[in-house]
Amino acid sequence: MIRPALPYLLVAVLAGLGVYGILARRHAVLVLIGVELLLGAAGLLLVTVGQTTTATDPAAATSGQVLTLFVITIAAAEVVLALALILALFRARGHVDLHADLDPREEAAR
Amino acid sequence: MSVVDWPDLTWSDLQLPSLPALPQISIPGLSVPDFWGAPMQWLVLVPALAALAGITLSGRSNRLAAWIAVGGGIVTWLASLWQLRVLLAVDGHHASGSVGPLPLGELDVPLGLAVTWPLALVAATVATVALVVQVYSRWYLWYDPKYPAFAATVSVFTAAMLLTVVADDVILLVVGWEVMGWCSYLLIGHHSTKTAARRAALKALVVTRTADVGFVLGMVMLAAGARTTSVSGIVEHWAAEAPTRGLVLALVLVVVGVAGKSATFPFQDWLPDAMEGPTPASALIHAATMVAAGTVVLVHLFDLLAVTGPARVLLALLASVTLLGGAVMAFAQADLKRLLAWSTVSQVALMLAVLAAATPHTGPDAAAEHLVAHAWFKALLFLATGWLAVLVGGTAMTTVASGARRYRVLRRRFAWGLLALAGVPPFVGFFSKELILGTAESAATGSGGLASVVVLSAVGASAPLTAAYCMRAWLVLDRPTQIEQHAVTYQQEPVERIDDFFDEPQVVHEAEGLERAESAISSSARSGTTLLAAMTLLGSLVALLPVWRVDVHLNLQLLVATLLLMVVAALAVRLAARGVRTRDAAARIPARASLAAERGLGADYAYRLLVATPVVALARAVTWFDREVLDAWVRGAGAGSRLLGQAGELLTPRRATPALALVLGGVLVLAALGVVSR
Amino acid sequence: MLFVAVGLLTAGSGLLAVTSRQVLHAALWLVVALAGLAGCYLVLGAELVGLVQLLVYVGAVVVLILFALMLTRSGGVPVVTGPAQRGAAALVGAGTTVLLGGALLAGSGWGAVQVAGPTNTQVAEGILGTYVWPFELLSGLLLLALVAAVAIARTPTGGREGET
Amino acid sequence: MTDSLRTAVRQAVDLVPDLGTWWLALALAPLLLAAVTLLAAGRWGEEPGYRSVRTVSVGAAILSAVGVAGTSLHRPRLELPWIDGLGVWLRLGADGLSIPLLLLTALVGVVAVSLHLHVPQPHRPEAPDEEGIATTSPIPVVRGTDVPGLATYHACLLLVVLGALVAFLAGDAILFFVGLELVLVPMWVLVARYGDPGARREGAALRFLLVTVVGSTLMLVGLLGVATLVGTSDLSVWAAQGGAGLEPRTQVVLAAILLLGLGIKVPVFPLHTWLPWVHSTAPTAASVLLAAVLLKLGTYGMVRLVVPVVPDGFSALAPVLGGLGTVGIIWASLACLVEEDLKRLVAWSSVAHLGFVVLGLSTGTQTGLQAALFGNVAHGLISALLFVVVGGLKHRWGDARFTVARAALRETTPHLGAALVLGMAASMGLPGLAGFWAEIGAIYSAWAPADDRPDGWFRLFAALAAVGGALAVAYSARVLHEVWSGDRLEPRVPDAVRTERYALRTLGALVLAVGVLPMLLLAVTAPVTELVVGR
Repeated sequence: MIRPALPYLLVAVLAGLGVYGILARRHAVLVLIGVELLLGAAGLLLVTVGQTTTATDPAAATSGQVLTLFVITIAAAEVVLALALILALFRARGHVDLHADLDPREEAAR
Repeated sequence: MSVVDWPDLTWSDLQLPSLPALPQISIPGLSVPDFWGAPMQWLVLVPALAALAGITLSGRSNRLAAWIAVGGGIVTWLASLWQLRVLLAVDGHHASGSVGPLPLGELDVPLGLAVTWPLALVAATVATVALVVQVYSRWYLWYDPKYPAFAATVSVFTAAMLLTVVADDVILLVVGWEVMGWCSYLLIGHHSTKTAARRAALKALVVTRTADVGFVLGMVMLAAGARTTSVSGIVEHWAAEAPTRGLVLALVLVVVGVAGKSATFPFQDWLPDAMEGPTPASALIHAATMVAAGTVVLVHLFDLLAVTGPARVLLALLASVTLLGGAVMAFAQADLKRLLAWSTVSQVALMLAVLAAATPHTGPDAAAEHLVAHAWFKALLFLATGWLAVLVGGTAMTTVASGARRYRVLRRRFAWGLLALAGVPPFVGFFSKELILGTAESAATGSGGLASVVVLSAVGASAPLTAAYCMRAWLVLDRPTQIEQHAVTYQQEPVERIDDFFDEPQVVHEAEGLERAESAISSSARSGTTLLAAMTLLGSLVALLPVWRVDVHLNLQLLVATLLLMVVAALAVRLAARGVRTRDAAARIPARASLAAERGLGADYAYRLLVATPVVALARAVTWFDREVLDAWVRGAGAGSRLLGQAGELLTPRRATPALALVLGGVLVLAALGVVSR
Repeated sequence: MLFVAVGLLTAGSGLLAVTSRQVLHAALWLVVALAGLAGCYLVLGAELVGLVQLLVYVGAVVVLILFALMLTRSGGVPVVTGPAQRGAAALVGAGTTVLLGGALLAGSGWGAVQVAGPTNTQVAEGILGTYVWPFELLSGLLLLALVAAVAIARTPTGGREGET
Repeated sequence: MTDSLRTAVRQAVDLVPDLGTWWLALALAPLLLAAVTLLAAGRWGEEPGYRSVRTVSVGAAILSAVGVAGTSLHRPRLELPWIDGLGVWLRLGADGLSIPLLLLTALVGVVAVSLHLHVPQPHRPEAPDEEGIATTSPIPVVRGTDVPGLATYHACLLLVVLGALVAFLAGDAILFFVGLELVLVPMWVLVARYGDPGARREGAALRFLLVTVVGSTLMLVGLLGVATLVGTSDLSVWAAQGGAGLEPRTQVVLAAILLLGLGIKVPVFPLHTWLPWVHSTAPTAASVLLAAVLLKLGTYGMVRLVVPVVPDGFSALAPVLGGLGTVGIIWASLACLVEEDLKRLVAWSSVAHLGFVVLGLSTGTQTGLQAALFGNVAHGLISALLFVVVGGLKHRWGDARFTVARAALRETTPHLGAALVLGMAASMGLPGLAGFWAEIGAIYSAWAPADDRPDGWFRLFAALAAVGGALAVAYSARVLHEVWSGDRLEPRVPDAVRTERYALRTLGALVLAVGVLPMLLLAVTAPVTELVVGR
């Protein structure tokens, strides 16, 4: 027996923290940490729903866990790509500050 | 108390005895297939197809174009004869369909055709004149690279006129009417490299089409009242009740349109300018088509016109003014073609005048008969003038002086034409004009009212004027030449025929002798004019055919008085011409007056001042307003969206994190909205 | 209860992960948060997911992040944005929490239910049965991501290192 | 005489196999495929030569025309669920209302695609004192050449035709809208990229896009309004309900929105100012399509989406609409009298002709509707003909203004001259040519409008429209006077090339055929007008 309200609350909190992290950080990798938290929240939501559902259909019953696995996998792929991009960005610019102006060339032309 | 006891005479007394009923020729076992249709269909279809074929097939070959055009003319002519034959068999009224009824909703558009005797005779005349003109223009425009277009246009013109004649549907009337206007534009502007011809063509089209606004509206009103476009249906509908304001307005508008096309005052000025066209075109426009179309249309609608007082009075006034004014103007012209043009203005007004004067009792046939008569002699005069112009190199009065003496072959043609125009017995003009006089007189003494009285006086006054300008033209044309004055006798050698229709004409220069030059016309064109000359005399028989539905009492006093007046006028002209070198009586007219007459009394200036200039000024105002005011909202929208864009750009953060915050905040707000509103 | 404890741990370490001024600390707190999440999964009875979470996230992803952090020195640029931006971020974050939590709680209610998750066998059957095509597709995706990452992160040819 | 012909025609028609909905596929698929191929081909390495591009696109247009002909003959209907959530179905089918326009679109599509694209020459500044042009002035090239971006150009043309066909075939309001929008962007590309560089083409293109998008937006609002009120976007249901269950006031509002949106596209009088600009800039083929097809979408939309759907609202607004149409006739004809640019002049005359169409529509009678539908097709043919001529002339002269030194068409280029004469004659409403029946029908129906229309106003409109007819003669004669006739022989320009001649002959023959035998068209539309008005 478990109260699903508790994991739901955790989901909400994690999502909020993730959003805060994405918005409040300047360092690109730290922004990525916020993203990870958001994804975690999503996974938790899926698992919770999957574990508390009363559906008997095997496809529906397993979907919570299976989809979470998928999310984790996709998240891994995403992190790999994102980090590669950040590295490339760092090479090109010398910093990974997201609070910098959007496009230096555009600024210069202005 | 009269001095002489004039016998009482009616028109039907003069007419030829009716033919005994023809034996019915029945050809057993040979039923005419439906495919052949009615002759009136062919009357319209054949020239139209000939035009189409002439344009598409002939290419650059004048010869082929001529074959097609003349062939079409011949078939049309045969169809018109066939029509007469059919009419004889069916006793005077023959109806048929055309392309079939149009599915135009509430409006019934049968697009029918119908002919009666007067109209069939008009059709036959038109077909004949058109054929002669085709043959003649083949010779006249032999070297013209634009001849195929010209011949095709003449064919279309013929088709349109014949359509107007045989139409039993106001839509078809409008169709024929407008197509004629367009064809006249093309024909008058045929020599399009000449500025004057271009201007004349433009003027003819715009002036007549302006008047046609009235025509179209009038026809639409008539059709709208009757809910059908069939002429018989319209007449039936409107004649059933007393003339209403709607009918009066409609007919007044139709009369305005007719006045435009028939070159009646105040639209008269386009016709003399139209002399810029090639002479065959002039002959066609003046004799049998265009200007005569107004008469035909009013004959169609006569049953309505006769009961509509205001329209009749308007028509009578316009026609009377034009009748007299045209005759006076004709007298003052210094150019033979322009003289003939003004005489056309006058003579067409005569037809319209008698329509205005006629009552249901007398019937409209006098107008149709004069139309037929006028077609013969005016075509003859124009073609002869064109011939003469080729020989002497112009149509100015000084140029054509003695023309009929130098070229004997033209002498009889001019003489007969002018005699018929003046209305001298026994030429065809005499009978038609007598009938007009009789009709006007009968109507004036009968129930014709004001219109008939006006017309009667105008017709009476016009007879001596007509005689005067005919006499003047003849005196100039028939002036003895220098050679004759010296050598008194004139050696006439037998005329040599040196060419034929489809061979190239040999241009015989004057150096080879004037006598031989007269044959420098194709024999077919020459026989065409011969036919027309013969018809000025034989046409009298047509005028006396018992098919004309006239119930006219002839007043012999009036007749004799008119003839006397004509003789007096002719003698006066003769006297006035004495002592003038060119024997031109018009030389007695003060120079300023004759100059003004040649310029049409400033009508052109008036058109420009009253219509063209204000319209163009209005048009300029419209374009200015359009550009500066109406277009403003489009430009305003452009400027406004640009401003909005700039504002949006200012509001957009230039850094990633705040922008992302905005986006996520927006998503959040949207999601909140979604959750709350659920 | 067990979940409350694990959850509090997760939430707290998550908070520290997004607020810590030290770059490295943030990453380490993330490890704790993700591990806590794995614990949540275990508590909820999804053992397989919890283990995968530990394996992939705590084991692989965080290591990657740490590497990236080391490779991209912040170079004196402050890690955290200004107070205004942080305030806005907090607002949006809080809003997310409230909205999401409110919606989820309103949907589920406060009552307790029986955890009736599928067995691991069932999950395996689901992956290799019903979801086999997405699963295969995912493997392709992973491969593609790997190759793409290598291609992106590689030093551009003719770049600075090639010259030396 | 006609009966035997009719049976012969019927027997010939029976020989055509009935392919069912495949006809629809044949009408639409070649255009789509060819457009995609052409768009891709330009980006796939080397650009294809003009021969292959033209072959592909003309072939696709002809195939599609065959498909359209088959569709018109057998009238297949296609119904597939498309967007289930919105209740939008993919309904395609042709009826008497759309068949003439479909055929027109297919034909004009073939004509437009087969015309050569010429490199627009940079604007030639005119020195007013150089009246006598040297005899050595260059003779412009009028044959096909390799032009940069030719494949894209043809793809855009095909897409415009495709969009128009979809709109005419659509049996669903949303699908109609999609077709309508599909036309806009390629047309914008055509004007902006291939237009006359001397005429500020970006400005004209933006003007076009801006204005027509405003119109589209209004129309979409109106369409969604009707769809929500009626509960479906099926046009046949809309027409069958005939506004039953809609408040008169709602109907008026909906009709106003729809008419405003469609009025911009037609264009109706105060909203017309974009048209001359766009026409004076667009390349010839785009002008042809714009005049012959795009403007028709507006009037077709009125007949399809307004007249039967919100009849009460339409009849309330009809006097205003008719009045605007009439003012448009007079206004545009007057503008034609002083317009200096030949292409703009023809565009103005389009406004006048569509004024007649709108006037006929607004009368609410079958006669008026018949005349309007007839006028739609007639104007399509005539304006296509005129724009082929005028566009060719513009390229030859380097400028379409009357101030440019030019030879008289009649003397030097008789083919173009004859086509111009035919077009202008038809434009002035000469009987025997297509324009006449629309004009006389509109005037008649305005004189005798439906019972619920204000008589007096409509009679005034009829009189003014008749005056407008006379003005049309004046400006047409002016054009012929200035351009066609004259004695000038220099500078020499080449006469119509083969494709132009074919196009002009086809269009000219149709103008004549429809003018002489108007029942060809009227018989097709008659059943529909009875349905629309006769209730």
